[in-house]
Amino acid sequence: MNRVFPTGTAPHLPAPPTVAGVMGQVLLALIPGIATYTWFFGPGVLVQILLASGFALVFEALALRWRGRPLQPFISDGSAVVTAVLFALCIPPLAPWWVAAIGMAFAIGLAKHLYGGLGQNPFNPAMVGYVVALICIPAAMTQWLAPREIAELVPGLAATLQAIFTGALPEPLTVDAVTRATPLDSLKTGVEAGRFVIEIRQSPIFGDFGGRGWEWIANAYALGGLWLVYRRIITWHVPVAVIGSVMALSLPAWLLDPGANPEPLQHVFSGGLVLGAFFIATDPVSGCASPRGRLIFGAGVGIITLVIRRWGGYPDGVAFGVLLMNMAAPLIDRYTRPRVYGR
Amino acid sequence: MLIPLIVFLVFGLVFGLVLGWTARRFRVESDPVVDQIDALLPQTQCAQCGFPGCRPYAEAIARGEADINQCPPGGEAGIRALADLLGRDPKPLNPENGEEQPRRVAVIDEAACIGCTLCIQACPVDAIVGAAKLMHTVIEDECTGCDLCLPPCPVDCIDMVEPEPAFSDWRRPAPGEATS
Amino acid sequence: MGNAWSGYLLILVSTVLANNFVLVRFLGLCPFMGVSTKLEGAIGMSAATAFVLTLSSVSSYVVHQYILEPLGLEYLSTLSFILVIAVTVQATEMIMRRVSPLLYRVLGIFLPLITSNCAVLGVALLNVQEQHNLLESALYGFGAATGFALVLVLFTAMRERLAHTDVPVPFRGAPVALVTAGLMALAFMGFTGLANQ
Amino acid sequence: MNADSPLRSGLTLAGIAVLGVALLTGIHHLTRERIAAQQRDAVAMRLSQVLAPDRYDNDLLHDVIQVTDPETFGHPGPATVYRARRDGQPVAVVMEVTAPNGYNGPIRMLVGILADGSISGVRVVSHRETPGLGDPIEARRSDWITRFEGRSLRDPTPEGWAVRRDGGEFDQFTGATITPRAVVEAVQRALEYHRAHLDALYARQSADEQSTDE
Amino acid sequence: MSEHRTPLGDIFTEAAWRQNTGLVVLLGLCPLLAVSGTVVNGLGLGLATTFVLLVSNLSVSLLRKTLRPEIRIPAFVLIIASAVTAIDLLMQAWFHDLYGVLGIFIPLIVTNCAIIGRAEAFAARNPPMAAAVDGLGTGLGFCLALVLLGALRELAGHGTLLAGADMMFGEWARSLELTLVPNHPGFLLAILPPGAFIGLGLLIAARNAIIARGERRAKAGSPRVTAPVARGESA
Amino acid sequence: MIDESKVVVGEHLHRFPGGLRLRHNKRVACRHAVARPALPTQLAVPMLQQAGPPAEPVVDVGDTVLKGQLIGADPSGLGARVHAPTSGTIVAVDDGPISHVTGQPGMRVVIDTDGRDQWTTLDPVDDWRTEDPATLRAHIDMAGVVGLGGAVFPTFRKVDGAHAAGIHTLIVNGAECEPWIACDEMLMREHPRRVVTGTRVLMRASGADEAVIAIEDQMGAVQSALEQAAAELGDNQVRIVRIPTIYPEGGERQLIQTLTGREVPAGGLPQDLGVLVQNVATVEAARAAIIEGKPMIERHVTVTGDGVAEPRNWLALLGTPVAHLVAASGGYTSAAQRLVIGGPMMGYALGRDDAPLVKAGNCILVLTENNVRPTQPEMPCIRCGECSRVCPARLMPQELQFFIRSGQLDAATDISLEACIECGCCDFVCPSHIPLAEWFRHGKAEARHLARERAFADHSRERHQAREARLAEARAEKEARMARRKEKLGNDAERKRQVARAIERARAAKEKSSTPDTTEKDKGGES
Ligand SMILES: Cc1cc2nc3c(=O)[nH]c(=O)nc-3n(C[C@H](O)[C@H](O)[C@H](O)COP(=O)(O)O)c2cc1C
Ligand SMILES: Cc1cc2nc3c(=O)[nH]c(=O)nc-3n(C[C@H](O)[C@H](O)[C@H](O)COP(=O)(O)O)c2cc1C
Ligand SMILES: Cc1cc2nc3c(=O)[nH]c(=O)nc-3n(C[C@H](O)[C@H](O)[C@H](O)COP(=O)(O)O)c2cc1C
Ligand SMILES: Cc1cc2nc3c(=O)[nH]c(=O)nc-3n(C[C@H](O)[C@H](O)[C@H](O)CO)c2cc1C
Ligand code: SF4
Ligand code: SF4
Ligand code: SF4
Ligand code: SF4
Ligand code: FES
Repeated sequence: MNRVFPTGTAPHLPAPPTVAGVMGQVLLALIPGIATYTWFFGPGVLVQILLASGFALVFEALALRWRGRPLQPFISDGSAVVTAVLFALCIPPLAPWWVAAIGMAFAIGLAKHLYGGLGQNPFNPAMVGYVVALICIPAAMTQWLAPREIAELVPGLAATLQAIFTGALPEPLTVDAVTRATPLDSLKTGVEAGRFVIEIRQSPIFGDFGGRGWEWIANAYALGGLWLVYRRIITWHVPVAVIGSVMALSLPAWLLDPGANPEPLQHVFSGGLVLGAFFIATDPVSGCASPRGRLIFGAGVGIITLVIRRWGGYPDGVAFGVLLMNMAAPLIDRYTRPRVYGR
Repeated sequence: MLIPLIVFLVFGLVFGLVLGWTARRFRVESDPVVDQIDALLPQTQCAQCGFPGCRPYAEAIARGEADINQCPPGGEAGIRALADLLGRDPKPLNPENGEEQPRRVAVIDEAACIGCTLCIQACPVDAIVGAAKLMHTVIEDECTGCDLCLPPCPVDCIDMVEPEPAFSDWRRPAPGEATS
Repeated sequence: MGNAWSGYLLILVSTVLANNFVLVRFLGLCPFMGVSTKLEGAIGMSAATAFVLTLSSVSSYVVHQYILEPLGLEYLSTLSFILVIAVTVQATEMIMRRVSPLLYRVLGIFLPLITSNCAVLGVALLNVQEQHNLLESALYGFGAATGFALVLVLFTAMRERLAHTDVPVPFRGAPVALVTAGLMALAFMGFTGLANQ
Repeated sequence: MNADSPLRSGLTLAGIAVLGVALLTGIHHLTRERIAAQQRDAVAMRLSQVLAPDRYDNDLLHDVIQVTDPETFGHPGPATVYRARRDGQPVAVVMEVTAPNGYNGPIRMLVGILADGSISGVRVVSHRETPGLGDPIEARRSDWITRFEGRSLRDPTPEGWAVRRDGGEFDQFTGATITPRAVVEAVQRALEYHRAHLDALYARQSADEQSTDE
Repeated sequence: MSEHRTPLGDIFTEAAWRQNTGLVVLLGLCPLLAVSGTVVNGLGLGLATTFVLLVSNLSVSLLRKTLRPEIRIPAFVLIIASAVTAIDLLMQAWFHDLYGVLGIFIPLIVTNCAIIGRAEAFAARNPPMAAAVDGLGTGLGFCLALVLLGALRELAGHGTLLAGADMMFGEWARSLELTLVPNHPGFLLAILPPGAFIGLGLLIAARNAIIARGERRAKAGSPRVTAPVARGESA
Repeated sequence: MIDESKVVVGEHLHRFPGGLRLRHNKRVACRHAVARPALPTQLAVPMLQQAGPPAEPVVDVGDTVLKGQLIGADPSGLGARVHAPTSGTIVAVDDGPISHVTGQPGMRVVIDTDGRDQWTTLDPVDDWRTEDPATLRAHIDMAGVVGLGGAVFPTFRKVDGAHAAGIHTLIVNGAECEPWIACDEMLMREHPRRVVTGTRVLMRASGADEAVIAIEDQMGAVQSALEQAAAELGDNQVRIVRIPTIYPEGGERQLIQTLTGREVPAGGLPQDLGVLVQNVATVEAARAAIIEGKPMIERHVTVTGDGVAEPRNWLALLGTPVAHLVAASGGYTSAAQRLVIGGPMMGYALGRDDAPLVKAGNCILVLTENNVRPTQPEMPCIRCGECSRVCPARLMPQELQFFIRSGQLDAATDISLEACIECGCCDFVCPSHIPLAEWFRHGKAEARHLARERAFADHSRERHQAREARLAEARAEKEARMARRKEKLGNDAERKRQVARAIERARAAKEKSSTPDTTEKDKGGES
């Protein structure tokens, strides 16, 4: 007669989004960038993505086993793959295979699971992996190729695999040819050697705004990023703050002394800035939560990037900017809570 | 050879004088931290912490002579509050002092009570009313559940019971915990 | 003139960022680990350290410049510096105990331990080693304290967040805090090269 | 005396201080000589790497002059030059040279040049190049730095005094050109200075001779 | 507080292992992290620290009754600084190379929090013999931490152990150097500052894990001993 | 206090932060006119149907009662009276299911209905237009009217407080912002004159000068019905305002923000802004209480959801079993999976359907598996910030959740846990499926518990200190007495005399009775 029902807590509605869905959208949004990257630099990046994802999933599974957590929901949430892909997009496409292994060990093992895994890591795992690799094995991390338009050769798949797994470079590439100075590197060392920016930019590695090829990749990243904003996966605050602060600071410097300072667009379209602005600094876990906090976070990333590019020991500063702001995020969050209703 | 000795003799003298003077000038009498600690203790006055009441325990903590994990009625939450106040790491309750329990109140079996007033003298918060030779009662709203009235009762007529919660006192379980 | 100013700026940038006392030079680690559980405590500690550090940097400069060096007693510099520092701290402690008991409580055992904060003696010794003048010494002390305060406050805020993460059991407490400090040091490596001429 | 008197604190502290200082002064006197000797040894040890001790018979550490030439020595202050002689005849100089344009800032080195204008040895004293990229300039990381030995301004020719990528004879490292470039340039400058000031270098009075010994 | 009598052995293990300054109490971290790049550096500093601890604990204990609170710390510091300066001068004279490597961290032994901490917490309240044992234990425990961390970092960073032993023991000791991983590419992170922090974190975690496992074993072995005793049921 | 003069209600619409646009699903239940279900054979009337303490039964088993007769009194004055929904015999006064959020059983009065549905004598006011407002409010009190918008706060207390504080505008909340529920809409559609009249009555009772009836803009027909009624009644103080359909537009604070652009200050009440908010059904109940003298014994209720065969609205007696109402609506469909009292966002799930309809029950929602979230594993928060984007109170749910989970209730309170209106928006959007709103309900209860414990500790401290002081005083007095005695014994001669006299006495005693211990005792007593 009387019926008994299972109970549950409000709200009693189907829940639309899932973590895996969010991560999936991020991966989707990266596709244009990855495609453009592949066109300019060959399939190396695809191999790196696969390698890094494989390592990431293996380490994720090992860490989950060790911590005694269920495998299935966490392996399939896609966050490790996002970490892996973003890492792979930061390293040289012909970097040896163990770069991905070391990077992912630190990213997933140390930066993520030591803190309790998904959602709890204070530092951006991909950037931890990247910086560790950069510091430990700088030689492997400076092997950049020239883009399609000016390269002697864009390596094919076989050559790429050979280079990554055996270290043997395809003819006619030489070690010196692959350790090319990237645009940012040339700018930095050139300016320090007292040359003018215009002079430095005569080099064929520069394009219209940023590095040749790189500027198109950046455009593709931006496209994907805008789509993420549209899909409400990320908010506009971080990208706008990162790019805005870089522009706002480099503009006066450029106007005052165009000889020693690159123009603002050059800054934006060089290095990892656009990728960082839309995909890395927006990592929700290690970033700030409130809108104001996100603006500060983004501006911090932009400013630190510029400072390191201009005065620091590394050609680009996006990764360090992100990690340094990760450090500051809890403090920022504490002081930028929105005003609560009625207060 | 003598120069260093003289220099440091002077150093020592001067600094010693400065410190001695400061020590007298800025002497502190009482420690307001005791009040803050006391404010976080549950005031059960049960002495399970090993001190004759909450305030003595508070004083001992302030002096650094007692740890923050000795008060069972305060429980985890109490320890955490103390750790917060004092900037230390929380630690689990010291099992030597007892276990955390839900609040209980004393109930006197009115039929058995002989009116000896011993329990009244033991109760730290005057929660028992009654006069000599008359039956005694515990005022439920005042009783802290300290158990101190149990030992003196010559006829063992006092029981500790968990008071029935009112609807307004209902503690909603955390999600995932079984609903009773 | 301009050169002098950029020299001073360089001292600040170097002590705060590129050669941060805590994360790069490994000075002042005990309070860094010990007083970083509550933000209020960290801020108090930062203020106290800034005060003591600047003061001791200057006073040890004076002691070295006007007493030890003229008398050829450099070998006693460690002894005299630490004496000066200990007395400063002790006096500060007694005064603070009276003036701000809560701050005193929050700083706990760490206030007397400022004496044994390596950063304080480290600043004094490094000032001598790098032959700083009076103003440079003061700046060096102040910069070191600022660098200390910066990372201490950031670290504390991070640790407060760590309090509710699911850290694997063996790593709870000090180990994960140390790993966090390590990752902070990693991030600070981004500043290498900042303070080179 | 009042037990609470500041004077008592002062006396106790002074007592301990005096005790400690007496002890230390004793140790200081015992060790002073040895420490000085050790410090000399350490410098001599470093110098011996760029100039074998059996080539000269004078006291290198005391036959020293300070020269100021920012162009050559890479920094505005005075640079130290040690002079080696055998039987009073000039044998070699060892110069403290700084390459200001390393990747991460100045690289300080010792360059030993024989009187005939060839190099007896080069060693890096301190640098901040990227570990793993720029640090093969250290002798314990690679033998790159030893390849300067025996070279002079004639060998190789002026065009050859550059890294391979710039058309010279010296190898760069994988992924790092700037560091070796800076070192090669600095060594070349030192050689040129030596050629230009050969006589003056040996002739000038050393600092030790100028100031009377204590 | 009171001068109770604890067996000296207990004092020693308490100081050296259970309350190990480097791994448990987390004092003296600066030298621990700064000079643990290699085993030999760690050993050198560790022994120097042990000497200072021994001397300072002993003297503080001897003087404990004469010192008034307001000058206690300055007095301790004076004693410690004297001991440190002594060893500083001696090392400069006889271990000059090692001294050059350890640099500023020799004078900084003065401010090793562990030393003044022991002086305050133990030596000032205990008789000389106990204080000396405590000093020795604390020092050797600290030494242990330094050597362990040094070994970890040296091995990971260079693939060697005991490199530079000649700085301490003279020329013959060059042969002590073990190259465990030949042609080690050099894992720089271990040697750089981040590696020091992370290495110590891993070391402490390992210690925690070992102890936890020991406790679990003990528990599994004798369940009755640790069964909670029912409480609160008044008769 | 806030300057009320600047508060203008309903001229311009404003936007509250956050919120959700949900599919409202209301049409299904509006196809039939509101009717009364058949009288059930038994009604179980809970004593706790309002915020505040439970009512106390004033009838006994075996009593017969008439419809509208008082069966539960409110001695504390903090709750509300309860009346018999129909005539019949009391068969039980005991603990049983009471459809309370806590899910706990509670006291109820069970009536066997006699089918006659016979009213007791009613006591309406003669003319509300001339009657003293205090009398009007007293009628609300006597009728046991409570807010029907969800919180079931006793209306008398609310109106009385508002009157005392002096308000200018009555806001009638017809937003009904939760999906599925349609009973307020049906009420306004079918009885617009009653709603407008009720509004005017309540204006008089609360001292408001004007009134705004707020309805959601998806309720097309309702506006014209209400406007026509207002015109017919010759009323120009009651305005009808359409507000956007955004959940939780009907929340009191959100509604006020929409209509005035102002926020009710934290810890304050709407009357601080000079307004009073009442649900439309409450307004109608107040009208019935005053004009018809009828106590609150029935309410409009929507029975709907994909788990019900024929969704519709009823005017049902309180105490009617839920099962009875569902059966009247065609019974469950085969897919029925969850039984909810209230809307899908804030309602609570019932474990069994023999529970009675209560004053808070605006909706009986039967959901199917497709309607509720599948039992997905809860993932850790990824701090995506979506929850704070939709929170109408501008809270940071992710942080609140961290604090509550780790037991840091003070920290949660510091970041305004109390400001959470438990609307469930954050919960709905969370990709990690964390039951946020449920955590907040739990956290609020724990925080209240903690506050109670602290208050009790403070109280105990006072008692303890008072006792210590008393004992100290007693001791001091005793000592003083002793001292005085000593004083008296002070001089030597006196003492000798005393001692001599004592010996004398002892000897005398010894002579009287030869038992030696008496002496012993005496000695002890004297020394
Ligand atoms: C993190 C980082 C550190 C570097 N450190 C050095 C260095 O210490 N010395 C150096 O010569 N080049 C260093 N480089 C490489 C230069 O940036 C530049 O790529 C190279 O010197 C010039 O390229 P090339 O050798 O192909 O001409 C570094 C590059 C990176 C990314
Ligand atoms: C004078 C006065 C006092 C009130 N006191 C309370 C109170 O103590 N607690 C409470 O929940 N609501 C109180 N209310 C009612 C609230 O303002 C609010 O209408 C009620 O909580 C229902 O709101 P809700 O359905 O939006 O939750 C009071 C109202 C008035 C006019
Ligand atoms: C999230 C939320 C949504 C609400 N939605 C409505 C609503 O749609 N209609 C309504 O009348 N009351 C709603 N309420 C209750 C109102 O806040 C308020 O309590 C009520 O209008 C006061 O009137 P009452 O005392 O007559 O119930 C809601 C409350 C909350 C917290
Ligand atoms: C918008 C967005 C950006 C992300 N960016 C990063 C990133 O930069 N690095 C990374 O390791 N993971 C990133 N993730 C994935 C995920 O948040 C990350 O693995 C967590 O830090 C793991 O706890 C991102 C996820 C999203 C939704
Ligand atoms: S144990 Fe008892 S007496 Fe001691 S502090 Fe706690 S409640 Fe007070
Ligand atoms: S009645 Fe008994 S249990 Fe209650 S407070 Fe008094 S002594 Fe304690
Ligand atoms: S919506 Fe869920 S996952 Fe996102 S921040 Fe809020 S609680 Fe965390
Ligand atoms: S339930 Fe509370 S925290 Fe969540 S959205 Fe609603 S008001 Fe905000
Ligand atoms: S050793 Fe403790 S602060 Fe340095």
